Amino acid sequence: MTVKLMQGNDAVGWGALAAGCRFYAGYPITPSTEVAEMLSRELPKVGGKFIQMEDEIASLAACIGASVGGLKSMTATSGPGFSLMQEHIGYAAMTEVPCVVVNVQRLGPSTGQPTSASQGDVMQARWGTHGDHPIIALCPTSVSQSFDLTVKAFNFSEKYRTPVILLLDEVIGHMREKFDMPDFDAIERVDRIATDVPPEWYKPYGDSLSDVPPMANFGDGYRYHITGLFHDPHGYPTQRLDEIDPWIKRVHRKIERNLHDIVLYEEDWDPTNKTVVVSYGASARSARHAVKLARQHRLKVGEITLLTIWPFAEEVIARMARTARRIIVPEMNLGQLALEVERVAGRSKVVRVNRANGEMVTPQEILDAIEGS
Amino acid sequence: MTVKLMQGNDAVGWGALAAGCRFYAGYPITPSTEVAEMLSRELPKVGGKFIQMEDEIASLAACIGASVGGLKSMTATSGPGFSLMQEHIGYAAMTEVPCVVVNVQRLGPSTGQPTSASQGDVMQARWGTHGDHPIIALCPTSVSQSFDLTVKAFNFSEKYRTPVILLLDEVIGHMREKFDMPDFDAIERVDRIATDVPPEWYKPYGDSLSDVPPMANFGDGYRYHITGLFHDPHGYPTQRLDEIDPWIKRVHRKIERNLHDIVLYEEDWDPTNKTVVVSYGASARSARHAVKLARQHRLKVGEITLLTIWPFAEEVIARMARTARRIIVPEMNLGQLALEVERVAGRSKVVRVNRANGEMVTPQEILDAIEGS
Amino acid sequence: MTKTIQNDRTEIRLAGEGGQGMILAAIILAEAAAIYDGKNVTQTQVYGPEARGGASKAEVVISNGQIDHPEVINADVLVAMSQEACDKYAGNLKKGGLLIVDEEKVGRIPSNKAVKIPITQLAEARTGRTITANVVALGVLVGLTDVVSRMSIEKAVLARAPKGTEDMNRTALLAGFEAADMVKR
Amino acid sequence: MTKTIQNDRTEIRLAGEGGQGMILAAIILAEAAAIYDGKNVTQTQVYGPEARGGASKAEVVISNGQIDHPEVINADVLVAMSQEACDKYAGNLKKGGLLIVDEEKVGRIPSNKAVKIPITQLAEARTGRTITANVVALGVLVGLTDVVSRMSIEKAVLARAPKGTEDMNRTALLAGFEAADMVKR
Amino acid sequence: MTDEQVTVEKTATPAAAPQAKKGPRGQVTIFANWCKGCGICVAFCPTGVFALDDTDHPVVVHPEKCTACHWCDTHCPDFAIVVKKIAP
Amino acid sequence: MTDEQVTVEKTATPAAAPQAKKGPRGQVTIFANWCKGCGICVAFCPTGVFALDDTDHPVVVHPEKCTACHWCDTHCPDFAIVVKKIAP
Amino acid sequence: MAQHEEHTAYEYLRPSKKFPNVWCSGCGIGVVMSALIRAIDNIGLEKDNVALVSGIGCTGRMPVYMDFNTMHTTHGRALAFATGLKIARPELKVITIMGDGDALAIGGNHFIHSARRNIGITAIVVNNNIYGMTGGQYSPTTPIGGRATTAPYGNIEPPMPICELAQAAGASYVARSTVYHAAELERYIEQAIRKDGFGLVEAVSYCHTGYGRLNKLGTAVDMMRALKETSMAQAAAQKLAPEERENKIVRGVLHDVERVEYTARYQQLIDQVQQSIGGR
Amino acid sequence: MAQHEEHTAYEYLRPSKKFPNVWCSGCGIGVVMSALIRAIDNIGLEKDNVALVSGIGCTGRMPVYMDFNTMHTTHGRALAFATGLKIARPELKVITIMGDGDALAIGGNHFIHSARRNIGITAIVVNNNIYGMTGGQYSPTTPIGGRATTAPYGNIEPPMPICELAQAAGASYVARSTVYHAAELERYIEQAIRKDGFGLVEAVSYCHTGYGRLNKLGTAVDMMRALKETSMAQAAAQKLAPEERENKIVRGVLHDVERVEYTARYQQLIDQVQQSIGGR
Ligand SMILES: Cc1ncc(C[n+]2csc(CCOP(=O)(O)OP(=O)(O)O)c2C)c(N)n1
Ligand SMILES: Cc1ncc(C[n+]2csc(CCOP(=O)(O)OP(=O)(O)O)c2C)c(N)n1
Ligand code: SF4
Ligand code: SF4
Ligand code: SF4
Ligand code: SF4
Ligand code: SF4
Ligand code: SF4
Ligand SMILES: [Mg+2]
Ligand SMILES: [Mg+2]
Repeated sequence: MTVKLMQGNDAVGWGALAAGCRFYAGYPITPSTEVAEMLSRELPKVGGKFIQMEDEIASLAACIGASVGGLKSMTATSGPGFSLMQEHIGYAAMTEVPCVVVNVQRLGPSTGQPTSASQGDVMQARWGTHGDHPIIALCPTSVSQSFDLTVKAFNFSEKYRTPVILLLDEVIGHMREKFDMPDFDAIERVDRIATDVPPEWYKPYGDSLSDVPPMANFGDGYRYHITGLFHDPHGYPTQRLDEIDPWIKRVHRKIERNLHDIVLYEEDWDPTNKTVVVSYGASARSARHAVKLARQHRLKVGEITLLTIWPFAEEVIARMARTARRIIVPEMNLGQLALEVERVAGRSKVVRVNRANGEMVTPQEILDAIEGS
Repeated sequence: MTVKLMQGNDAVGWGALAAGCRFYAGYPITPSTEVAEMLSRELPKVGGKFIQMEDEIASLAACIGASVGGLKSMTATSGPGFSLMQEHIGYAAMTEVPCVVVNVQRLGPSTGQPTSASQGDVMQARWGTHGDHPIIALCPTSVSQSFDLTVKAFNFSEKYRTPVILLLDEVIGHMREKFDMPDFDAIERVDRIATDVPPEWYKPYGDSLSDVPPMANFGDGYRYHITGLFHDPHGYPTQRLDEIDPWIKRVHRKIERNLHDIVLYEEDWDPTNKTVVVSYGASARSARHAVKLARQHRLKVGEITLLTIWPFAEEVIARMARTARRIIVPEMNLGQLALEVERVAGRSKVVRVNRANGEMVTPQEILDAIEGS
Repeated sequence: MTKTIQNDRTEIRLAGEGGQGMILAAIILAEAAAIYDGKNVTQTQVYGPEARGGASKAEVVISNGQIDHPEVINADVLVAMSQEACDKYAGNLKKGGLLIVDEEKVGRIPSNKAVKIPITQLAEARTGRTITANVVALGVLVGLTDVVSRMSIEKAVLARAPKGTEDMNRTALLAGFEAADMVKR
Repeated sequence: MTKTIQNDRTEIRLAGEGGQGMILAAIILAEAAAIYDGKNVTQTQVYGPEARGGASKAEVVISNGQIDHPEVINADVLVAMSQEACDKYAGNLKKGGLLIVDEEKVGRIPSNKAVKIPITQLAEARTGRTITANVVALGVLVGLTDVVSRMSIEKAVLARAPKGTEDMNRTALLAGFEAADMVKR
Repeated sequence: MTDEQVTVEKTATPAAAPQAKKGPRGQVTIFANWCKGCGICVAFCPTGVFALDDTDHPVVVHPEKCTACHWCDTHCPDFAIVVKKIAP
Repeated sequence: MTDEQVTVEKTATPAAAPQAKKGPRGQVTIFANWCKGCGICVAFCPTGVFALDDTDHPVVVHPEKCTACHWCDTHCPDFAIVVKKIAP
Repeated sequence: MAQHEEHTAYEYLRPSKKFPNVWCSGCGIGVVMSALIRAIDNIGLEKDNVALVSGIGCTGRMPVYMDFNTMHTTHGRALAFATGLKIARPELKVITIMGDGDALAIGGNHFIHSARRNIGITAIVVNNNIYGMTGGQYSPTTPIGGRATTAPYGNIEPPMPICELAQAAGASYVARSTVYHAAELERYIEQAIRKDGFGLVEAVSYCHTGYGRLNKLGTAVDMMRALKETSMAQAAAQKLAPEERENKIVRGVLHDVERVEYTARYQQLIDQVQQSIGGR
Repeated sequence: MAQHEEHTAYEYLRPSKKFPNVWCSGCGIGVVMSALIRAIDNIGLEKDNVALVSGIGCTGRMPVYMDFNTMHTTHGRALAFATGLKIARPELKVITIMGDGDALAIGGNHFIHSARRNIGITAIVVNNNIYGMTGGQYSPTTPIGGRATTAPYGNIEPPMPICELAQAAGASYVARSTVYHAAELERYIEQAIRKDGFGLVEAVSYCHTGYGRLNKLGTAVDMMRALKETSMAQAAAQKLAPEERENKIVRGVLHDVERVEYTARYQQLIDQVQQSIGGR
């Protein structure tokens, strides 16, 4: 029997193992610690490595280092640790080193309320580090989706040579649900594109058809240079605009060209729905509950659940906003993704339903907003 | 003769001294280092203290500690250091300890191009730390405004018990302009509201008419507790929703109620202007140049320069957007504040003019956008 | 008591002091429902400060259909193992919902329909250990409500019982069943 | 050369290798304009990697009115103290703009209107030190353009001269003036 | 930092010079376009093999004195000197 | 953590007990509602002044044996014991 | 609180609703708090002139109970905050209270730099060999072989020698004792507070809930007893062979020298600068 | 490059457009690079099996010139990146190259924890007593009284003893030499690389552009000469009185012990765990 009762955090750990994660470096922090505990136990069994570093800065650094060495790598943290990781998220984006950063969100700001739930780090996941950079952030709504999106996170990370952030919230991280462990061999696993040119020809940051240059691992005979400075196709520092501009364009393009692959969402609406609820993470659970209740009351309400938070699902929201009059955005924060929804909502009215006190938004609050039309 | 040729970074230092800054802790980083160098020389002359800490995390921590001890405090950094300071920006917001954080923006992400200019940390200034929190960020467009807004930053910080971010860019920080040093005694200087109740009655986080509770300094006979956890009016940790919710509301309200005081901008537009340029920092200089050229060409173009970046000047932009058809937003990034403009622009079209390669946006590029109508 | 299951969704809240094992009880109940009865289930809890503190409440939602909102909205069943827990959560009980209290620990009871059973005392008397009170409570709860089958809850309890304590835990569970049957009668 | 001042805005670029003191020259020129001539001025530069490297170019914009865009858009004047600098920036010179090159250092000159003066050589010859070349260049520039008055530039140079080097710097400046006057004639 | 770089070598072979001392001897080469003219080799060569030219760059003036002690090529911060031991 | 907190004190005065030993003596008070029943005082009191009651909380059973050594009140992690030296 | 007046501590506890404290029954952190209060009382410091600064952790919760100027900062950064406070207010006695993770893992850099600067701060590290607050992960002081929730097969990282590190970095005063030796601990804390420069006291404690349970070390009482049995005074320890000493907790004042304190040195700098500009 | 083949270094330099290097004329960093290359050549390591990891600073620019697997990370974090790389690839020789600020200011925590873990990384710290790259601010190793752009009245913070700190934290191998003593430096670096555990080499250098100019210490040649004059071998230093020793740079292998290396220990753990699950 493979059906188990499992916490979201554990499912993240199993998803990582299924995706081929073989390195974890982290620093404990509530409510993410179960991810570390689980992997400290399981990684050695598959020959993987687990280390607790001296802090979160070092944790993400070690992940990047290990990834350069060829191991799929992950760290997990929560708000305070996520703030500390920001410099290295930017480094990973700049150097295009795959890695997965899990942030199980707790109530902030600051130490806040460590055991309470929140979706307060949504904008931080996009903008927490300095400078313009592309990023992918995924956000599961259930235990089994925590597994699935962890696998996706690794796959996107390797496929696009980019850091990927997996944003859980404390509700999903600590919730237990039925989980049917899939056969790992049946799971689609994407590995980084290896290079097939001889070492002399290899350009770690060269142009490529896909905009994602192949990545060689240190120790595999391709000696090259990695730097957080702007660099040329060989990885060497450059101050030339004719090398900087193409880099900037390419790393943004590699994400933008692939929005169809990256932007995951679930939709259940049609153009007759004058009200549509847009949500993600634990709030999506409340939203669905509320939408079902509303439909029982014969209200025509649509629903979009964003699984990919960043890049923002502009296209579907804009499309929906052409017909919907009101867009309801429930969030466990003071209104973060709602800002993006407002940006692309055109003339539709955006109604925010917020809680930033550690509790879930209730279905009733969402229902009230739906009915308030 | 008090007229001098001065760099923006130096003007920040003088502004700090004029505002009453008596503590600086920092860690050197290009292109902000001149602020530290200047204050290491000048602070001891006025009995103030300067220290170089072991890193940026410690630097902001020391500033907060010194502010709790009663000294107006400042640190200055650039992108990588600003990323490292995020946890403590949240701590200062949570504990309502005044302090000023200067970020002289350089080209990112990551190490990027240390000596090149950028406005790439605009969104980070708002969203860089975890959890919802209020923040104020100011952005000067000239050397003398660097002085003025530094004074403002300290005044806002003390008046509203909040961290204030002063966002320069490398152009303004390193540019030299004519500067007429004002008489410090003539400068409006706001000090934190002292308490006048006896120590037994003092509530460091109590309600107050202004939403800003008086702040006692450690060592002045008011013994109280400061914590980054959610806290009750006495400063003691609490998990009670009926204490958490009012806190969240109050700290946001103290800013929102005072937008008229906090949101600074310069405007030069009228409802007949179908095109308006919205800009800030060094880009505002290019924008003004372009607008003058356009007006020479008899184009009717308006102009808004934001001096306060956060909170965002929603009100004026929305008002302007009711009449303007096109809003041009030049930025030295890939489009950050433009997102906010788009959010409130209603039906107006937002045209972004971006450079994220370390160079200024040129007047010609903006002019092209204006003419492209 | 199956009429408390509305919309095919049963909401159960187990509340007490840290150390009484209420989270574990909720997990076992959830496992009984999910693994042995094949239902859908969500199990959540509230922790004290950081991970170290004990939980004050744990929740289980059981359904044959999809469970959306994962937390208890209005409990169908509340098991209160302390006065504070009863005071705090009884008000949230659904109209007609079931309140089970540990008779010794809860003096003020806000409903005269509550089922009062000396759970901890029973645990002590039948197994010699008060720490089995959570399992006795599970017995009472399942005995009264059949939210999961008795066989499933037994399997779930035994699967979680540390080696050598299987008998003790089975005894505790049966004590709960018996107490429930007494009430029903 | 005042006709190069368009829109009441004169844009001057000083370019060379790190170590030639071009930033300092720009600062002195800016000070002459701002402090002694009472004009508005913006002075900017490009640094090498981090702060340590020398600058490759420094710019001064001078105007009686407000200066908006602070950098050179199309230079009215370019002083090129190295071949690389000349190659890189000459193209940006305004039509009819003034190009001043250090004759020894710049072999390939893209314009036959350029003013060629052996600036470094003059410095060496007149002051015995090549490091005064930047001041000689200032003398040439001001001598040819009058963007600031000769008195002002002299004051500005002397205010920046380390103690004991005032005479040497005045000599260098005068050498520049003279060279300019020779060209004008 | 241009793309093309012409390497200018100044090699001085002591063979041409009178051989005064015993022990190992060296052939010293300075690669002028890597040399930044710091003067370290000139200052520290124990036997005074180098002197500064008028652009303040080192030249080998006493090739015959080189003992192949390798001080200069291990200390040149710019890898601009090579000393080759000459079989006596 | 309720707002009101009734302090229950259990003081035992050794005066009532036979005085066997010399040296300083102590009056021991346990504040029951701060005491968490860790048993440290019981385990380490050198003269066996305490015993555990049936709720596993300490009680003073041999007040007369207290030598006012202050081990217990300096080691109680909850400030729940006060020992007062009694003038002999 | 009126009934409690005889206990030295009560005068220094906050007259609020915070008791009983958050710590597990029998946790040694309370013993350190008690020793700290007695040390402050022995010196006779004014409450207004004492500032306690902590990071995050079980130990970090200590200041909230005490009626001084108290600050509960971020994880690992207590000394950095304290540095700013001490510089702003050199007349305050600034005391930091940190866990082993707080002080030595995430906070290790501030630890060595505060020691190096010899700034007048007293640093108390409650070393329970584990991250207590987050539920028992291994810390930089967990012994090799010790089990933790993140070292399910036993820890393989050598422990950080807290005292030796502080001494190497430049602390003026370094001492180690245990919560079993509460009177000695009190004395060392008192000496450290009296010291002008940076003073470190390592208070060896235990976490029976986390480390103890995972390693089958028994109750708080058992772990308290173990501190008695496995520790020894420095003088005695020096007579042991190095291998024997390895497994012992060596108690004593390990380092005590006179060096100029940082804020005093900075005041000299200010005086000198002001004099020289006054004299222009 | 063809003309240059006689220099050992040329084989290891990148065949690219990077020369002359970015450093100021006469900077000692190049001397360290030269010594490092010879050390690697002496051991005969395959270039593919060597990884160089640096932070940010003038020193941090070193790896880009060398034809190994090279990584220029963030300021202060080289050892943390290197730790991940070494664990992922224990067979690589991982060498970190750091400035004094990089390794000891912002990077101090990773420094002591890498030493504590005794992970098989060679750490080379080029100590020029200043933040060179940013233009001469004081660093944690600037001498008391030394002037810097942020210490215009002279530095008042005592310098961090790099070697003593590494030793206290647990490094296996600790040595110090200077760029004047290039052959000795080469030998120590070679020994450190050969060592299984964490090996630290402090390479005392100078920054004439920053520190030298501000303190009127002359040219690179003058500062090179000063290293000769103010340093002495450990054996000789031990004969001096402690006060005399204070102002001397003591050269030598200061610490050299055998301890199990971290990644080897982790491999044991994996083997043990896999055996035990295989055996179920
Ligand atoms: C930046 C950051 N990282 C991690 C945490 C989570 N955290 C809280 S306390 C703690 C460790 C506590 O261990 P220690 O410092 O030894 O104190 P103890 O609880 O053992 O007294 C950790 C990792 C945090 N609050 N902030
Ligand atoms: C997070 C961060 N803070 C600050 C800097 C700026 N910075 C670059 S190099 C450097 C110090 C360099 O000193 P050191 O490490 O001693 O190396 P050196 O240049 O002297 O070789 C600093 C502070 C940075 N790049 N990143
Ligand atoms: S040491 Fe090298 S760089 Fe310096 S002068 Fe001699 S050859 Fe040139
Ligand atoms: S090898 Fe020795 S003797 Fe020969 S040139 Fe070099 S330093 Fe002088
Ligand atoms: S030591 Fe204190 S808390 Fe523990 S049992 Fe004794 S009185 Fe109670
Ligand atoms: S003071 Fe000493 S003898 Fe008296 S009760 Fe306490 S521990 Fe026992
Ligand atoms: S978890 Fe450990 S350290 Fe924390 S209070 Fe409990 S026993 Fe003490
Ligand atoms: S600034 Fe100093 S450390 Fe940097 S290259 Fe120049 S001399 Fe060397
Ligand atoms: Mg601990
Ligand atoms: Mg340095």
